[in-house]
Amino acid sequence: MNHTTGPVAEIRDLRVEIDGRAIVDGVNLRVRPGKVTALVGASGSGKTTTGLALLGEYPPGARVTGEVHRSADGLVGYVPQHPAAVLNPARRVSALLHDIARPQVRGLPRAERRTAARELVLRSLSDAQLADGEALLRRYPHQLSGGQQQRVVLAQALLLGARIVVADEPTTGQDALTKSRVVGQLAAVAARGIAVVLLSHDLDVVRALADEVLVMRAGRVVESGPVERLWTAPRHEWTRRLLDVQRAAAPRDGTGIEAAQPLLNVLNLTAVHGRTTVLRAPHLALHPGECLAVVGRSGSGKTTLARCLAGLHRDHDGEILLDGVALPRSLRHRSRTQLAAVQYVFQDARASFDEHRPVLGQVARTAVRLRGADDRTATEEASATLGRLGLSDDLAHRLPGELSGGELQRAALARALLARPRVLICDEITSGLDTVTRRALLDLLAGLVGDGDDLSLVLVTHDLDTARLAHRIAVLDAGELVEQGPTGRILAEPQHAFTVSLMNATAHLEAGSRFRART
Amino acid sequence: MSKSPRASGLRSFVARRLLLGAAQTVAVVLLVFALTEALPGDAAVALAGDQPDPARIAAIREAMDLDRPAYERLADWAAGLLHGDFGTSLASGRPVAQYITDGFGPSLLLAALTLALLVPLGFGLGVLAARHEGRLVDRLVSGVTLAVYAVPEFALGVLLVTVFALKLAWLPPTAVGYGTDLLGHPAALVLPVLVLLSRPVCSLSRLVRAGMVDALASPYAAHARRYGVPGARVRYTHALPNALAPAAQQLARTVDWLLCGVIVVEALFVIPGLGTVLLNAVAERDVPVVQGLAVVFGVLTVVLNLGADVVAHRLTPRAGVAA
Amino acid sequence: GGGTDDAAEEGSSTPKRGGRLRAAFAGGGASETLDPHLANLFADVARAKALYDKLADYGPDLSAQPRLAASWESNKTLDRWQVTLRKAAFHDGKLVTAKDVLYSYRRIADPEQTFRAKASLEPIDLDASRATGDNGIEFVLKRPTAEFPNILAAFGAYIVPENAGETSDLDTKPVGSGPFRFVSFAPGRSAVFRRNDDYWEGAPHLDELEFVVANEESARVNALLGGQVEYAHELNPTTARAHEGKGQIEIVRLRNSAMQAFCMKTDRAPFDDKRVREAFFLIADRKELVDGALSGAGVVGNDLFGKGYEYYADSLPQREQDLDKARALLRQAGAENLKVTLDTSAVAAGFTEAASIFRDQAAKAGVTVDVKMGSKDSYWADILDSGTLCCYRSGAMPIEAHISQRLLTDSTTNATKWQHKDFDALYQQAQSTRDKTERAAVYERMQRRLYTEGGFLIWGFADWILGTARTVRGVEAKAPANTLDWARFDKVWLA
Amino acid sequence: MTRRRFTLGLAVVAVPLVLALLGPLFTGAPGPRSGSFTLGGEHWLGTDFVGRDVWRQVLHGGRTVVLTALAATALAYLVALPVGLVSALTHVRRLEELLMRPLDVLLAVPSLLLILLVASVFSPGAAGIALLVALVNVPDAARIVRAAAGEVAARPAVEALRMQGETWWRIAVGYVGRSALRTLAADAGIRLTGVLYLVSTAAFLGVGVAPDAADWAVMVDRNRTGLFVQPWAVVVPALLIVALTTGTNLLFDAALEKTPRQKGRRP
Ligand SMILES: Nc1ncnc2c1ncn2[C@@H]1O[C@H](COP(=O)(O)OP(=O)(O)OP(=O)(O)O)[C@@H](O)[C@H]1O
Ligand SMILES: Nc1ncnc2c1ncn2[C@@H]1O[C@H](COP(=O)(O)OP(=O)(O)OP(=O)(O)O)[C@@H](O)[C@H]1O
Ligand SMILES: [Mg+2]
Ligand SMILES: [Mg+2]
Repeated sequence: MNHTTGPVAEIRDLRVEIDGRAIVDGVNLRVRPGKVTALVGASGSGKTTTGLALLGEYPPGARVTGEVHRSADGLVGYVPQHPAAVLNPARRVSALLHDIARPQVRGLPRAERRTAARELVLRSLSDAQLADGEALLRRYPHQLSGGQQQRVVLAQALLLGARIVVADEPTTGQDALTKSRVVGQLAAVAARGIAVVLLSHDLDVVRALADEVLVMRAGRVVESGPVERLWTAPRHEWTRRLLDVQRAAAPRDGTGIEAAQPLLNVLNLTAVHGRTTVLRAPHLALHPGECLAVVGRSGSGKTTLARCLAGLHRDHDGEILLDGVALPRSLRHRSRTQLAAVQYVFQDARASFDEHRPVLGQVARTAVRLRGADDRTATEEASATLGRLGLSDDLAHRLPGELSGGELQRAALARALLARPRVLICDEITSGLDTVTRRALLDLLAGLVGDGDDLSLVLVTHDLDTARLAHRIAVLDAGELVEQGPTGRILAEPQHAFTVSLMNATAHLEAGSRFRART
Repeated sequence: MSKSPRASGLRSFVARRLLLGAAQTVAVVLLVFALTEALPGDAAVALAGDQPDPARIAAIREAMDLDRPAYERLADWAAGLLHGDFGTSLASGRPVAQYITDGFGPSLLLAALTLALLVPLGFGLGVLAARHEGRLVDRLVSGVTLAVYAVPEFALGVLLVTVFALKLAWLPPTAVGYGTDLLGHPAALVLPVLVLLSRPVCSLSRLVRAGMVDALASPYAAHARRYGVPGARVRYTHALPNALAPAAQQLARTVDWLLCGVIVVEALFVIPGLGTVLLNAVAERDVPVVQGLAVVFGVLTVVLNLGADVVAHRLTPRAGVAA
Repeated sequence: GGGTDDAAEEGSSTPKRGGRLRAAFAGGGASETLDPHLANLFADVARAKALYDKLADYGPDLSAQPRLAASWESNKTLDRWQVTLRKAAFHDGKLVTAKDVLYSYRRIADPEQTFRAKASLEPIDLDASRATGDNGIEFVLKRPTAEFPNILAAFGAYIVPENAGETSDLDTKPVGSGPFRFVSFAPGRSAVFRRNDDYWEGAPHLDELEFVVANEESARVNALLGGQVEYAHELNPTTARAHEGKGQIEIVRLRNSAMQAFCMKTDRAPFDDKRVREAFFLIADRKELVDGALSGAGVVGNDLFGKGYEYYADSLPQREQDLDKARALLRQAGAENLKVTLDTSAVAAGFTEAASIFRDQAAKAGVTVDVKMGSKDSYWADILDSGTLCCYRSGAMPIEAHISQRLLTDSTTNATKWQHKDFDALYQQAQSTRDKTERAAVYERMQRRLYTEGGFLIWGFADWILGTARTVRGVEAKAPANTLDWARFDKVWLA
Repeated sequence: MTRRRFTLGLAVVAVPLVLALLGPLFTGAPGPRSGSFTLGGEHWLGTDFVGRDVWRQVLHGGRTVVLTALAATALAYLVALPVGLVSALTHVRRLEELLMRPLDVLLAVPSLLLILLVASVFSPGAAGIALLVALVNVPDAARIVRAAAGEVAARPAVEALRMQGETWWRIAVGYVGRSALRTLAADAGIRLTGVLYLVSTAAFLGVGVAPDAADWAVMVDRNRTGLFVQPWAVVVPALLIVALTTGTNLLFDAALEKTPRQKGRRP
């Protein structure tokens, strides 16, 4: 390591206070060129706030003390936790990228600018692991899958050519294959001498990428140091817990469940966007008390499948039967019982909340509307459920904009749970959670499934670790349902070539191999 | 591949709306016809004026064919329309098409000029106010445009004429005697266009401001700024499109209003436009002329509304994909 | 106003030849025509007057003055009239002949057509009338008509060349005998005429005359102030007040131009009781009406038409407001707490104002007047037969014409429903009386009757207000609207 | 800052409002008329076109303006809001067309003409005029609501609300309407002014309010001829209207202004 290079940015004794409550307190951070500095820690511990401080941005109404220095003048690349929000809904992907490419080709003769800019844009797309860039360029952000949106934002950051890139959960929405490539790309970025600040829950990614790690908890940095040291000899109790829970829960045993009548039966499902077919699922069944994981690469149609089940994607053919009765295609035509029976937790939690009303009220409405509870009971129940998910009352009374990414995800889950659903579809609900919280949450879900009140779970996930919780796994590739079977078998002896590659990639990342080219 | 469905969706959307538009135009004509027919008095009474000798009115009625049932006259007129014949005026016996073409020129000119200024001004002021939301500039822009909006056109017109035409003698006070050749006297157009601008500028800029305040505060605008996209570009190409849909509707209405009935301005400045023709025709109960104009306005409205809807459709690509 | 007299004085200095005068009138929009027999609006009449002549026209007191007719002579029984034409030529050089006159009158009277002057020509038996040589015509009348010259001066009775309107288009190639020749015409916008050097009364002073149409009063004023026109017809009293004597423009007030009245239908309750009618006469505070509704631009009326005109009965005492007497009369008639509806409309200046002022005046006498706004396009037809009380207005016309059109049993526009055989008989008597003073006495009797129990509550006579540029001379200030010297541009010149 | 703005709007709007609501209480019997458009004498704002005291007319003329204009605007929105929101929220194209296209027919007839025609045919009273004026404003307002709500209605938040079985009203008004509030408020504020003059123009054309009514907008219109002889009869009511509409709009602005974004003090 080259220690002679001075930091390009530095935070000294940063304290961000809102309503007298410190959400970041006494944080020190040095960002060096060519190095990857990672912030890990519990959900809501202040990572995003610290990251934004590097950009000179603070939550509205915050009182800030301490110092933030950026020696590198110019721009800072930023990949936010919720990429959808920063993608202008009225502009095509190409416009969004060209805006950034344009200043960089300003030096060229006028005639060459267009092609040069286009080249840059296409390169950035492929750097961000978006194949088929040409086609994507013509789309609007809402026509992309969650992971694709995230990579478009990453492409923007790469295109910017900044000396610092702050990446907030850049891999949450990505499957293992893509994730490993994104990690590789970030490593390459660092190798170019750019300082990368990585905010992530994904310890595999952190381990693979980071030079320096800061562990945060409740706004404070509890421990920091080189990645190797931290992993081998964590000093703080919290760090140890965070790293510990890595491996857990063996594959579930799904025997016996298959025998029962399927709760949800999907027959000959094909879903289209416009004229493109993005999903083909000839047969898929979910039994009472069963947990089904849906895995697949980003953009493979997982969300589309989930939305079909939830009645949010009308453009589909085929049948979805609940208890043998066909569910109306659109949730507008579903009865309250049907609505309550199938609940969906959105991939983008932030976008699924009404930004003008406190979270608690919004969560409680489910019980009022779908179960006929009165306001008071509903609120109490909501607050209890949120509490079980680790969200205090104080948090629950805030507006969605004032919650961290992981906190919102849990609130969204609580909102669905309050319907006492029979089928709960969770779209990447653990992506924004630290290992500790994730574990707790998954345990809670597992408990609900096991409780025998016939809750069945559909877990849409990239995280094989999470998928391990399921009884069965279904694998999607480019819209095709390529394989499904008991978790144990799929994990141990995948049959389809695609599944095999997915497993390998995961193993690769987990092995913690360093992507970074060492200087 | 992914473009074609959208594009063809748009095409079929436009085609369907144009078809619907034909039906709408028919409805407009029927509505206007029914209302004009239901008005007290008819062309004969109007022509008789303050000499309402009943025998004479009856004679005029007969001479104008008004003694035939209304539906027959409508049917005849409609049959003529299919051949592109708008019919002839009851009051003068001249072809209605001539009325329309004569009135259209000045109206179109005024509308075009006003629009050419309105769009940059309305959007510019709206954006400016939104940019400085809550600050002096915003208050100034909002206050002034609102105050101007609350002043009726004739009052503003009288004021401008008094100051610029009569006191300072910079501009001619009216377009009297210029006939349809308004382009030959550009100075005569300044005041009418200013008066015409006064109200739409306010309504447009208020709507733009409202949309822009939200759009400028959005994360995507912040992101663009963060990435060094120049301020003007953020405002006009990032935020504005998201604020535009209601403003486009307003703009379509304004064009409509400009072409159809800026009666006050036409009267005040003696510009023989469509509004004047329309009012006269109604006063004279000249049903064929009123119907002819109804066709023109109907078609115009359909096209403009369609335009506004297409703009909205393009600017909010996500709309309509909800479950 | 003071300006008027100055203008009149300067008017007597030597005229200057040349120049172009632009005159702004309220017009009829794209439906306007140059056919003089279709003339309906003031703008039509002014244009017709520039291009054509009538056999006679009205003087300032609304008595007929010879024009194309050099003289007229009646037989003893007043039912045959010999008219001699003066030597005058049309713009194409042909002389005006008896044939042209008969053609014009027959065109107007054509039963297939609906020309406005048709009713005025009704007393003439055109089939029996004939030419007595090139410039003599013998008119045969259906009944004795002492005021026959009034017919020759009737609104719209212009003389066009024989076959005009059939072989040639009156809009694009009008040929008249008037002081100006046709140059161009755009309906609803402008008409340009040029001096007729061969005009029988002497060529006009102006080289060119342009009529422009501006319907909005403020537009006419602004155009005048801004030097875009030199003559603006029909201005508001308030405008006149604002500019009178300020030196920018000249204001000309044509006195006694428009009679302002309320019309009571004498054939139905409550106005079928003459005590109620008289009570209403006494309710009106005429001064307040003139000041309020006419902005003071006019004089009070005395419930008689034609103040200042020939035969006007000015010996009758001026009626004043007398609320006590009005109340007493109403009580006698058993019409206490009377409620009436007053029809009005924005059809003429001052109507709505007059209505609301009268409403307040009536309230003081315990009468509730409910003002009802009607459509202005069909107002005149609406009030003819329906309603009981309405606002009314009339332009200048001879008193005889007023009576024959509005106050006889078979009058076509009898808005007060004044139908009395004895009154009709008096009219016939007047028409058969050759001697003018005798005739005047009969008219006076008729007017006395109307004064005490008629249906017209004539509260005022409005001035007709014109504005001219300071350079304009020769505008006659003593000609009520519609008379010969009103809108007469051949006598006007630019200083 | 927002507070100050609020106070400013309140102050501006208070003058016309207080005059409108309390004015009629402070006028005695009408005095005698004077000539039209006179200045001075016992009339400290002069007289109007029929010689009435302008100040008295001003005191009397606010209520009708404020009430009819507010009623007509409110009424227009009462219809336009559901129509616009339904068509933004529905996915049944035909329903949307069914709601919006007939309204386009009304749009194609210039509003003044429509009022003139309908009013002369049916001769409605003051309430009828408010209704009519509201009616001509509906299509326009509905289109703006539809346009403003279009994008919001497609947001995931709406899907989430549907998923909760939320009532249509809560979704439409509580969320979609709320998110488009700023635009709708701007439109409503502007519309209020337009409505005001539409009512007065209708009065001038002989429908609705009496043409000589003590009504600020009617006063402005009817006294215009005397603008140069006796300006107060136009200027005072016009200023009151300006104050009313400007104040209302400023209040809207202040109410909707974002909570002050005191950017955290940069270290
Ligand atoms: N605008 C705000 N107002 C009040 N509290 C806020 C605001 N923004 C964030 N917070 C709180 O500050 C804390 C830190 O938030 P931050 O977003 O930095 O967390 P994080 O570490 O990124 O969490 P996650 O991993 O869940 O994204 C959270 O408890 C959050 O609720
Ligand atoms: N509105 C749309 N129009 C066109 N294509 C779309 C649209 N929405 C999604 N797609 C495409 O459909 C495919 C499936 O999308 P989907 O959101 O189901 O993917 P996913 O498996 O959930 O991906 P991720 O893991 O990244 O969230 C993607 O290729 C995406 O680009
Ligand atoms: Mg975060
Ligand atoms: Mg997805």
